[in-house]
Amino acid sequence: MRSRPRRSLIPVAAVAASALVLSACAGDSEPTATGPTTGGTLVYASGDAEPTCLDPHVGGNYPQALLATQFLESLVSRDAEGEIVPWLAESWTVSDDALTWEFTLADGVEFTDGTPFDAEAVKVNVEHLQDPATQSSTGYLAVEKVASVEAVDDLTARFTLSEPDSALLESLSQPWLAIESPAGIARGMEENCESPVGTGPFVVDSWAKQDRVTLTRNDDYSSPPADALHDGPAYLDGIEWRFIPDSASRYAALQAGEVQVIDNVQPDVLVQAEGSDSLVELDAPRPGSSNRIELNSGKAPFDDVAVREAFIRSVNVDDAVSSLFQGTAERSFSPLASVEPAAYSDDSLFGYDLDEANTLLDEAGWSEKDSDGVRTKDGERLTLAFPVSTNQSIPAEVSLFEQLQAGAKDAGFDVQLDLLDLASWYAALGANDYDLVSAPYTKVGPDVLRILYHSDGIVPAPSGYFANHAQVDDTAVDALLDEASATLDEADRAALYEEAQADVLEGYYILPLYDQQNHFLLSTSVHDARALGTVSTPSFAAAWLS
Amino acid sequence: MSGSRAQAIVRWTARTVLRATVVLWASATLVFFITRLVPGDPAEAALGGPGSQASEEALDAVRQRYGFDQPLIVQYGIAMLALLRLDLGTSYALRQPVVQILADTVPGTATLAVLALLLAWAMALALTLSHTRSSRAGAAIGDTVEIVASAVPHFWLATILIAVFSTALAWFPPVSTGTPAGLVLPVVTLAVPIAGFLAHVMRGSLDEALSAPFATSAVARGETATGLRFRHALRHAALPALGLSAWAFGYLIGGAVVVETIFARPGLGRSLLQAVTVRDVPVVTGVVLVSALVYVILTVVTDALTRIIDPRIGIVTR
Amino acid sequence: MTHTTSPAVDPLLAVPTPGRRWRRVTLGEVVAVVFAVSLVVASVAPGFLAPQNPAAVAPLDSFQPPSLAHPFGTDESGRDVYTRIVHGAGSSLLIGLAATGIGLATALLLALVAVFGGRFADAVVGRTVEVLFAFPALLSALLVILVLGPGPVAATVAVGLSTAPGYARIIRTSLLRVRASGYVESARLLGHSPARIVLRTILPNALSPLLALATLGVGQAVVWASSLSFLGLGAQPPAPEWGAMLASARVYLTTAWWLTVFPGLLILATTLATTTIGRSLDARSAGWGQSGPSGQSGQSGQSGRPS
Amino acid sequence: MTLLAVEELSVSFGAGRDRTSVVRNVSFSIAPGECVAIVGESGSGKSVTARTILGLAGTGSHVDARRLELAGHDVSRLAERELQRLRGDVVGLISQDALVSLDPLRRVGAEVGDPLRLHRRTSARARRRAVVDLLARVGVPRPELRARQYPHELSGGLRQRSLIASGIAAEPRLLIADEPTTALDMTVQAGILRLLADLRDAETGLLLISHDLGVVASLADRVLVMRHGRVIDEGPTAVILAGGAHPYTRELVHAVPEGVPRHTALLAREAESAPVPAQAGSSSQMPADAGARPVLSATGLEKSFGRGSHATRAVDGVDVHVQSGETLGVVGESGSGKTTVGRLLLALTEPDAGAVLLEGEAWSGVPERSRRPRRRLVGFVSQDTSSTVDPRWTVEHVIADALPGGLSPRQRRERAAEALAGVALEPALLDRSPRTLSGGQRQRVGIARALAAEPRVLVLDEPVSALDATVAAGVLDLLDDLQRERGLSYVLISHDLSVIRHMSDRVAVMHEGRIVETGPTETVFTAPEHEYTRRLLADVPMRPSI
Repeated sequence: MRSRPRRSLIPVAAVAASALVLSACAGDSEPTATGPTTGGTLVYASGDAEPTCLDPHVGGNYPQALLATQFLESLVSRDAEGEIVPWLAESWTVSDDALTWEFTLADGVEFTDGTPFDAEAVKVNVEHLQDPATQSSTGYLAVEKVASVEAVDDLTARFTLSEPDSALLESLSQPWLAIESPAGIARGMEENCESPVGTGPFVVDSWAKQDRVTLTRNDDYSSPPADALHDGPAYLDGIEWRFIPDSASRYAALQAGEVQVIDNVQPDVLVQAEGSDSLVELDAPRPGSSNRIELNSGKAPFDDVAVREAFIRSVNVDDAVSSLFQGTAERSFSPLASVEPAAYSDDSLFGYDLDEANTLLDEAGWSEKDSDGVRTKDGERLTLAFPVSTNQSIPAEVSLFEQLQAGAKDAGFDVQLDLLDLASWYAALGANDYDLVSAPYTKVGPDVLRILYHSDGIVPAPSGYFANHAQVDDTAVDALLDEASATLDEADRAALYEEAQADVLEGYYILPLYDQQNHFLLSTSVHDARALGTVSTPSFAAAWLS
Repeated sequence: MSGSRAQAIVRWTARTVLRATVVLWASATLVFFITRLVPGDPAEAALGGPGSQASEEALDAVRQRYGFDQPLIVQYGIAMLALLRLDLGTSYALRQPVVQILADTVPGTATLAVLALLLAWAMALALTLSHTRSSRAGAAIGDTVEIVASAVPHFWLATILIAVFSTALAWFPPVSTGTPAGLVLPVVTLAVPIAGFLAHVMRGSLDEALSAPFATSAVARGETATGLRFRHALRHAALPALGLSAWAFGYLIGGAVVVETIFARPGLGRSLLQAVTVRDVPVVTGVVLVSALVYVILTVVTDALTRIIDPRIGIVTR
Repeated sequence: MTHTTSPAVDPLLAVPTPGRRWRRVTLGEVVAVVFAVSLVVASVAPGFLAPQNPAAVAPLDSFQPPSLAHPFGTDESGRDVYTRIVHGAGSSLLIGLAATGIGLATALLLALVAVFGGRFADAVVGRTVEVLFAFPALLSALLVILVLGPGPVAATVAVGLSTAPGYARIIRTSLLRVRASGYVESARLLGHSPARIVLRTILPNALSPLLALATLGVGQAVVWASSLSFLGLGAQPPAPEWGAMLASARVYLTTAWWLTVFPGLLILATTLATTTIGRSLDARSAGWGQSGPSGQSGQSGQSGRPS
Repeated sequence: MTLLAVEELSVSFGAGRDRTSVVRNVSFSIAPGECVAIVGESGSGKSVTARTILGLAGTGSHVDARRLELAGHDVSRLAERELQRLRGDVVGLISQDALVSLDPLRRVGAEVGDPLRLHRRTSARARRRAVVDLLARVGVPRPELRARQYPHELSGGLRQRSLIASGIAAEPRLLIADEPTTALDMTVQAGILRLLADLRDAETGLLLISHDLGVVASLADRVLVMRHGRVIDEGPTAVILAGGAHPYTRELVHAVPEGVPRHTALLAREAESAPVPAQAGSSSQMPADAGARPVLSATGLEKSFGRGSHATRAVDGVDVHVQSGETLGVVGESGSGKTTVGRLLLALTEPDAGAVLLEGEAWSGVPERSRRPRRRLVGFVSQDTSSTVDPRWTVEHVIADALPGGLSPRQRRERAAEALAGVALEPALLDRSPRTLSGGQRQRVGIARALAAEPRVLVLDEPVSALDATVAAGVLDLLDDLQRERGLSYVLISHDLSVIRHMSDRVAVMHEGRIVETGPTETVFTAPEHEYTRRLLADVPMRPSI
C-alpha cells in the first residue's frame, strides 16, 4: 500500500497555472492597502446556459459545475501544479491490486442542513450517481469502475473497484462528483435540483428561473481544500448568480457596475479590458481535451491518412488564432489541455505548408480539379462536411472555422460549414454525416484520452451518442489507453499517455487549436477570487469586496 | 330599453365567450398537430435530446408515460382533456410542470408588455398631437419618424440604447436589476416600434377627423385648435389605434423573445426561445397557448372599449 | 343635391385634368427609389458596386475601423464590411421577397377560397385566420422553425407564413369590397359571365393593392428575418446576410461598433425605402380609384399586422 | 345699420403661378332680419364666400377685401383668437350635411351646447337645460332623450334641426346656412325652411347658400348669382327668379324642370317664350295605347331584408308595368323602397314573392344563366356613374365593355366614339379615365354605356341628383331626345318631384314599400287622390309664380 500519490510529472502547466490565482496579479499591481473585509454581495453574471438542475449529479455539465463549486465540495481537489490534494477526504490509501481504496474523511464537517458528513454520506452519493433514475452522465461515467462503497466506520469509506482505475482520484475531484447531503438527496430529484445541500462556503437560498440563483454564506463553513487561500467562512455575505446570455449585455453590465464578475468573455473584450484599470482578467483554461478539430477517419476521404495530413497542412491556424483571439489564446499542439500535466505536444506535425498539402493530395489520387477549384477523384468532389454546434462554439471559433474553410479551399478542399442547433448537430454526428467536427471535452486528468480515442467510443449509445468523433480505431492506441488506465505509477502512466497522444497526433486524427477558453473578467473591487485546479471553475470562498 | 340593452349585453358576452373558446380550442389543436410534426423522437427529446445517453428502457418508460405509443388521435384527446384541467405537461428540459414555468414567467413578460404598450400609446399620442397638419415638412418628418420607429429591429435598437444610455451615459442599467430603472431600456426598446405603428394609424385618422365636416362645424362654433384636437379629433384618432392594440400586444410578446434575451430578463419570450432551441415541445405549446389566450382576452377588451368609445357600433349590432 | 366645393380645396384642382392625377413626387420618394434601385443592382450584380470578394479573409487585417480603404471597416476575419453588405443585399432581399411572396401567395389562396368558396368555406377560412391571428408573428415563426429546424430557408418560410393571416384579411376585404362594387354590378347587368367578371374585373381591382402591400411587406420581412438570424435561428454566418452579420457583430459591439451600426442602418434604410415606396404606391392607387386600399393597406401591415 | 358688410372681397388659393382666384370682387351686405341668398353651381365660389366671413377660407387662402365687417368687427384683421370669440357667438354656421357635420362620437346635447360652453359662462346644468330648450325650439320632439343620444341615432331631419339648434345656441346675430336642406326629403325640408323663416323674422340676419331656387324663393329677400367667383347678377328675389338681368341667371332659372311640360327641352327654351303645353297631352296619351305589350312588368313584388324580428319589409306588394316607349316615374322619399323596386326590375335581387316579366317572359325566379343573354335588354344608369365603372378603365374601355362581342379593336373604338357622339360628347374623351371627367360628362358616359348594349328599357336611378341644375337639365334633355329617337322605355326613380313631373308619362308614388298612388303624371300631380301624395306635393317649396 502506498499512501497518497504525490509529485506531478511534467510541469508544463506551470505558466498557465500560476495565472490561476488572481490575487497574485491583482495584488502586485496595486498596493494592498487593507486586508480582507467581511460583507457585501458579489454579483456574478454567467453566459453559460442556465442549468435545468442545480444538482451536478443529474446530467453533469459545465454550467452546473460553475454553480456547484460555490456550495458543494468534493472528496479531493487538484492544486495549481496539477497535484491531487485533500479536501473532504484528508488522506487515502490504495491496495496493491489497485482495486480497493480507503478514504479517511475530514472530521467534524456538517452539511448545511445539519446532516453530518460521514462515510455513509459518501456511499449514498456514489450510489446516487450510479442510480439510472438520477440520469447522471458525467458522474456516472466517472464511477463506472466503482463496484461498491462501504462505510468502514464514520470517517472511513472504502471503494471497491471492478478493475484498476488510475483516474479515480481525478474523477472524484470533479464538481460533478461532489458530495451532497444524504438527507438532501432523499428529498427527491425535484427538490434536490432546486437546492442541493452540500458542505461548501455558500448555500443555495433561492433560484429564480432565467434570472438568478441567490447564494448566502455558510457561517459554519470549515472544510476548505488543502490549497485554499483562506480558512473558515467566506468573507462575502453571498453571491447573486445571474444568467445573462447575451455577451454584449454581460460586458455592459460589468462596465456599469451591475455585476462584478462575468464569464465567457469575448477575445476583443479581453483585449480592451487589458487597458482598463477597473477590470482584471482571470484566465483559467479548462482541463481535459484541447479545443481541436477532429477528422473523421471512419469514412472517405479521411480514411486516408495522407488526405488528413493534407488538410492539416493546408490550413493556417496560427494566423487565424492570432487574428481572432488577439493574443488571448495560445496555439495548442496537443490533444490535451495545457493545464494537464500529462499533455504532450508536437508542433512539428502541424506546420502550414500548402505545397506539401497539394503534393499529398495529388499522390492520394485527388489530382483533378473542377471548375470551382475543388479537387476530385473518380468524379467525386473533395467535399468535407463540417457540422458546427452553435451551442458549443463561441462566435470567434465559428469565425476561425470560416478562415480555415477559406484556407483549405486553396488546396482544393470544399469545406461545408453547417451551423446547427444542438439536437441537429447530434443527429448529424449520429448519422456519421460529418468529416470534420469540433467538440471539446472537459475532464480532470489524461483519462479523457480513453474516452475520446479508444475504439470503444465509436460504438454509439442507444441514443446515438458517442465520443470518439475522430473514429480512431487503432489497437495500439487502445492497448496503451487500457494499460494507462490500470497503471497507478505516475511516471509509467504518463509515459503511456504520452505515447498514445503521439500516436493520435501522428495519425493526423486531430488538428489541435488552443485550450478550451475559460476567461473571466472581474472588477478590481473583487479580491482573492481564484479558479480551482480541477475544472477551472471560479471559487469565491476567499473572495472579498473592497 | 334598458331591458333589451341588458339582453343585448348578455348576448354579446355569450357570443364573445363562445368565440374566444373556439379560438382557444382551435389554437390548441393547431399547436398540437404542428408540434407532432417536429422531427425526432419525442421520447428522446423528453430525455434531453440525442446528446443524452438514454437507454432503450428509459425511452420506453417515457413513451409510456407521455402516451407517445398511443395513436395520434388518442394522444390528442389526452392532451385536450389535460388542457381542460390546466395541465400542460412537463417541460422536457426544465423537468418542471409547464404551468409552473408559465406562472413564473408570465408576470415578468406581462409587466414588460403592459408598460411597453402604455409607453407606446403615450409616444404615439405625443407624436400625433405634436404634428401639424398644415406643414408639409412636419408631415414628412412625422412620416419618417414613424417609419423608422416601426422598422427598427428590436435587437438593434436595444444594442444602440445600451451603448448610449448604459455604457456611455450610465443612466440606466443594461440588464434587468429588479428595480424600475432596469425596466426602462427594455420597455423603450419594445415600445418604439409599436409607437411607430400606432402613431401612423392615429395620425391618419386624426387628419381625417380634422378635415371632416364636423370639425369645420366645431370651429364655426368657436372651438379652439386645442379644443378641436382634444374634444373631437383625439377620440377618432384613438379608435383605430385601440383596434390595433390586441395585435400590438402579440407583437410585444414576440419582441419579448429578443428583449428578454438581451436584457437578461426572465420571461415568457426567453423561455420560448430556449424551448425552441432544445425542442422542448410542452413549453412551446404552453407559451403559444398563453399568448393566444392573452390575444383573445385583449381582443375582447379592445372590442368592448371600442364599443364604449364609439356609440355607432354599440353592443346591439353585430 | 349638388356637392358644393369644400372650402379648403382649390376648386380648379377639384376639376380633374388628366395630368393632375398623379401627386407631386416628393424628395423622399426620389431618395427611396434611388436607394431601392441600388439595392436591386447590388442584388443582381454586387460586383458592380463592390468589386472585392466578400469571403476573402485577411486575418491580419481584422477589426479595422472605417477608413478610405474600408468605408464601413473590416470584421473579425478582416473582411471588408462594405463589400459584405453589398453582397449580402441579394440574400437579404431574397429572404424579404421570398417571405413576402410566400405570405401573399398563402394569403391569396385563403382569401380566394373564403370569398369564392361559398359561405361555409368563408366561415372556415375566417375562423382559421382568426386563430392564426392569435399567434403573434414571431411566435408562429418560431413554431415553423421548431418543425423545420433553424436555417435561412426555415426562417424565410417562417416569416412568410406568419405574415399570411394579416395579408389574408386585407385581401379578403379587398375582394369583398370589389365584388360588392358598382362596377361589378354593372358588369353583371351587361350579361357578362361570372368567369369573365372575376378575371377581368374583380381580380385586377382587388389585387392592385397587393403591389403596395408587397412593397411594404418586404421591408418588414427583412427586419423579421434579421431578428430570427439574431436569435440564431435564421441565416447563419458566414453568409453575408444582414441579419446574420448583425447577429455575429453584436458580440464585438464594444470594440467594433461599425460592425453593428452599418448593417443595422442598411436594414433600416431598406425598410424606410420600401415603406416610402409602398405608401406612395398605395396613395396613388387610392387616388386613382376608390378600389385603392386606402385605410386598408395604408395601414398596411398594421391593420393586419406588419408582417 | 348693417350686420354684415362685404366690399370687394377676393379670395385666392396657392401662390405664384399656381395661384387661383376663387372669389373675385364680391360685395354685398346684410341687415338684421334680412335674408340674402347666394345661388350658383359647384365651383362658383359661393361657399368660399360664406366661409370667409367666418375666417374659415381654408389653408393656403389669401383673403383680400376693401371691407369685411361683421357686427362692427373687421374680420379680415382679427387674430385667430378673436375670430374664435366671434364664431358661434356673433355668427353661426349651419353646414349642408348634418349626417357628417355632427361629431359621431359625441352626444347631440354636447354638440348643441358647445357654443354656450365656449361663449357663455353657464353651469353645466344650466347648459343642459338650455340645450333641451333649444332642441324643443327647433322642433325636435322629446328633446331630453335626443340630447342624450348620439347623432347616428337621429333621423336626417332631426340631425339637421340639431345642427341648427347648435348654430343658434348662442343667439348669433348672423346665421350662415350653407345648403341647409340639401339631402333632406321634401317634407323635412319644408319644416326646416319654416324654422329659418322664423329666425329671420326674429331679426336674425340670414346668409343662405343654395343651388335650389325653390328654397331661395321661399326665404330670401335678395339674391346674388355667382359664377366663376364673380357676382354676375343680383337683385330682389322676385326679379332674379324672373330671369334677372344676366343670361346665365335665365339659364339657371330655366334649368329647373318645375312646371315645364313633358318633351320640352329645358335648356333650348327661349327665355321669353311661354311654356308649350301642347305636346304634353298627346305624349302622355301615347304609351297608353291599348294592346301595347308592357316591356317590363312586375306583379305582387315583395322583398324583406333582415331576419326574424329585425326584418324590414322594403317592398310590399308592388305592381309596375312599363310600356314600350313610355317613362314610368317612381317617386318617393328616402326609405320608401323605390331603389329596391329598381333593383328587382334589374334582377339584381330576387323578390320574396311576385314576379317580374321582361317582354312577357320570366325575368325573376329563373337561373342567372338563362337571364344572362337577355340582360342587355335592360340598361341601368345610376346616380353616380363613377362608382359603376372599373376605376382602371378608360372611357373607351368602359363603353366597349358594353358593346357586343366579336368586334375588332378598331371597330370597337369607332362604335365607342359613336356612342359618345350619341350623348353629345367628343371622341377626344375616349382615352380619358371617367374619374377625370366632370359630373355631367360622367353621367353622359354612363348613359352611353347603357345605350351601347342596345337595351329596350333603361332603369334610371336618380340620374341627375348629383348634378348642378344646368348640367342636370342638359342630361334630362338628352334622355328625352334619346327616348324619342330610339323608342326606349324608362323607369325613372327620383325623389325630385319636378324632375318626375317633367319626365314621366305615368307616375307611381311610393311610401313605406307600397305604391300608394299611380296614374298619368298630370292627373297625379294636379288631382292627387292619396293623402300622402297631397302632403308630399304641399311640401315642395314652390317658386312664386312668375
